Amino acid sequence: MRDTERTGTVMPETAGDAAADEDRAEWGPLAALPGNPMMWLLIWSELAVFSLGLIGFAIAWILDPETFRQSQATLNRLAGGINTMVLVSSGFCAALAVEAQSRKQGNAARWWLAAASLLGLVFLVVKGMEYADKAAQGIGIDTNNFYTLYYLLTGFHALHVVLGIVILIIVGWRNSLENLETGAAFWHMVDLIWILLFPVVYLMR
Amino acid sequence: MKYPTQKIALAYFAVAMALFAIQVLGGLLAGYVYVAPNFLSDILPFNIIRMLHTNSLIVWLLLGFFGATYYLIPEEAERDIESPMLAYLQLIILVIGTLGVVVTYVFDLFPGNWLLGKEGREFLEQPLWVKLGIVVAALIFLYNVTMTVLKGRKTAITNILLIGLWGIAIFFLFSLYNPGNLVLDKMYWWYVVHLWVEAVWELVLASILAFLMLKLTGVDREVIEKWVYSIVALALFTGLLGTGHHYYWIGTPGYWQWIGSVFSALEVAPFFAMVVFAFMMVWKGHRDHPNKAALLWSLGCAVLAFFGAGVWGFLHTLAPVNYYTHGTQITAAHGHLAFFGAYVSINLAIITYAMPHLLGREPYNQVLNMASFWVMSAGMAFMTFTLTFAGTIQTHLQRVLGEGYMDVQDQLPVFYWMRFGSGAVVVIGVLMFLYATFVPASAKTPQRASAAPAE
Amino acid sequence: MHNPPSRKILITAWLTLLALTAGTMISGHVSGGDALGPAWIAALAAITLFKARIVLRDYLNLRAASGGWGRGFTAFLILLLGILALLFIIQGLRLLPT
Amino acid sequence: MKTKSAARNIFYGGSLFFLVIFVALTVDSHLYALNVSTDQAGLTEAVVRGKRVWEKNACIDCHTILGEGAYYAPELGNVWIRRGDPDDPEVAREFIRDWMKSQPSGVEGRRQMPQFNLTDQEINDLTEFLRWVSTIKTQNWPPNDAG
Repeated sequence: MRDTERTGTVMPETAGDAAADEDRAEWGPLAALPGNPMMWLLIWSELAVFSLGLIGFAIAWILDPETFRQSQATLNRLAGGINTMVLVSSGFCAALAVEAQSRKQGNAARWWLAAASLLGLVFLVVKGMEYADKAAQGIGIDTNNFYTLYYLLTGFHALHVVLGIVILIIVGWRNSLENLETGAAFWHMVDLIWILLFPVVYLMR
Repeated sequence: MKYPTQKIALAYFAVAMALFAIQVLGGLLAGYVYVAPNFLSDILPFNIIRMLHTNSLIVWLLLGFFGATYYLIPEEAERDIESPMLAYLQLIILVIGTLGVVVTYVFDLFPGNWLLGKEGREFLEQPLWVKLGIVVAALIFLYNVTMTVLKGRKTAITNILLIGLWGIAIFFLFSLYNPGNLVLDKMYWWYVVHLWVEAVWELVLASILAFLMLKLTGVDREVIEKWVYSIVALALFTGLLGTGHHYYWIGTPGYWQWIGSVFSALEVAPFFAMVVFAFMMVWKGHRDHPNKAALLWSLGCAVLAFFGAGVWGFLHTLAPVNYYTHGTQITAAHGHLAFFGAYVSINLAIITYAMPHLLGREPYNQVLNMASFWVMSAGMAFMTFTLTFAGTIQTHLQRVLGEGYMDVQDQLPVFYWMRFGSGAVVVIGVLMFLYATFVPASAKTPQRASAAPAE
Repeated sequence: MHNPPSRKILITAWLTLLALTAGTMISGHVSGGDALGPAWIAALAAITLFKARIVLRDYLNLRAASGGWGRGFTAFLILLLGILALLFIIQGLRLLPT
Repeated sequence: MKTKSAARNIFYGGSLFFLVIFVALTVDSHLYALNVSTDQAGLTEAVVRGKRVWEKNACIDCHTILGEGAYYAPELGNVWIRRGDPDDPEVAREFIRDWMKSQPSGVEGRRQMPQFNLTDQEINDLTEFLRWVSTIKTQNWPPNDAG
């Protein structure tokens, strides 16, 4: 259907979309998801890792509530909240990029991707400031179990933000709709994981 | 057999099977020493037997992988192997190296010599000159197969196989690094051991399994390739950081307990995917391949790998559990079923599949071959159970109650006797397999035509 | 596939997410140090579930995905957040010997 | 881009991501081993020579050390503590020397340790190695002195 609407200005990669659609059918039920099915394998791996990590966090909390309560109180809850807003806004930009690409507005899509990446950087800066603050207090990953988990969970998530920005740049360059959906899917999952992580690690007590 | 150079595989498989026989006989001997400790203790101490048992396993599995590669690369790349001469040279180097290890250890030659002497790190016992020989052989091999693939058709199967083989060679280089600090030694030792068996070997396993499924079930290549990419992706996404489960108690930071627990808990996923894959393909397949035994081994491989590597691995991989079970017979139980299920079975599957083609015959001795699967698997499963029980008791008495190591061991002979019995069953199964594979039944005339549709 | 949600839906989703994040911060007593108590923990879990569903449904466009993916994810999230909230509530009520 | 090549690239990219994290954590662990968990100053030449004695006699194919090895003979990562006296380091040293010299026991039905015919120097080095290993911070493993 989209093929009939195609104009001459789109990137050559989009020419592959129709073939890609046929190709997708062989993925079985995975084909029903947006973006490349393999990306969903990565997304599930990540979701499983973070879910296990969060459940481990809650269990470790039960085993040593005093340490965890005191340590959690040193976190900057406001910064965590602000970062949540930054990330959901960034996800909004990524979703708009896909929407623009689906209307063949490749340039608009790139601008939205750039905005999404920029907000991702803002997230990293805020996160970096939190880490610097902890380091200044002499708190590290070995300080206690709470901080081990805090650094592992948020650090691993932050690395996903870094990877996500790289992916957004790649799909902005090779911007077929399929690729854009794939990159955005990863980005939204990074978003989703933070939405789960923030209340548990920063707030629940 | 479509390409003459596939014949190279025959030599590799033959040597591999000879070592397989030595390996299980060594295992049987070790199992006997467990129950009769004075047996041969002056001439062939336990540590030498154990070294032979584990090293012959590793070498024959690798030879099997190499043979499988030489067999399937021409068919996949639609091209003969670049240089058969180099392939045979590689085999000769590896055989000389293997003999070198055996002779050096059994006769205790060159003690302490930096080049010729024993290197005595678990699984990396080979003297330095053998290690260097292995590196040379690996370079020859990689050159040979990479050139073949580059000049031929590129498929997902060859692609993943090559990544796996390159990974094997690259991570083996860490065996040359042996610092004086034991903690660092152990850390990089796992770069070889873990990143082999729980990462790059899985790529080799998945690509051989994919090749077998392609040939045996007749399912479209497109479908199989998607499965195999999914499986290897899961294997590496979980297996790389899964190394953490070896970094709990060896002087590495505490955060590995979390990383190792979480990621290695998920290491079961690729094995589960492999089971689903194998059965789905057979179910969807429309081909009635004459080589039923190869199909049995392929399906058996997926299932036993799932239990041995997946389930038995998970049993003791969580750090709070591993704190008590680390270095007990539980590990031995897991190791036996994991290696048998994953890597022994895939080798026997490809050998069962390839031998009739290599010898230009119809599949023969099918029933005996299939019987050998059940005998070997039953023996190995029972061995796993006995060692799991022994390990559970050991964990409780030694790690929880604090009884002395030997006091605990003295309470376990009944399990070691049962393990010895199950080991004997495995050996019988192996002999059945070797007979079924190498000794022709009635001299049937080669009927290439009837086997041809299976290609 | 390839039918992303309209801009209007996305803007609504974004604004809802911002509002719910504010709700998260209030329920989680961003400025206070005390224990939250079961009600606020449950509220946090519920709000988080809503936020996650919006991301999945609108950002990730699972509303267009066939085959029950949306329901599957929701079930998974309910399970995960349920376990987490339960563990924190149990701890907060000191139902376990410590 | 076809989904298959995209799938391959995601496989490459994802694996690379995890590999990079793994290597980075290894670097951190390497530094941790040097600075925190092991006695770097006490890693004398005798200890390194002792490690070599340990290796060239393939001790690990019967024993375990820090839980790794064969499971045929006792854990030796903590043998210095198990057989020693916190007040008198010579006790463990004596024990190991006497033990090495008295093997094999020859007792029927008892697991046999070979006689390795180590020189006094080698026994000393090996003992130093085992002493050094016992000082490694192993997250409190093993659970008790039985190893």
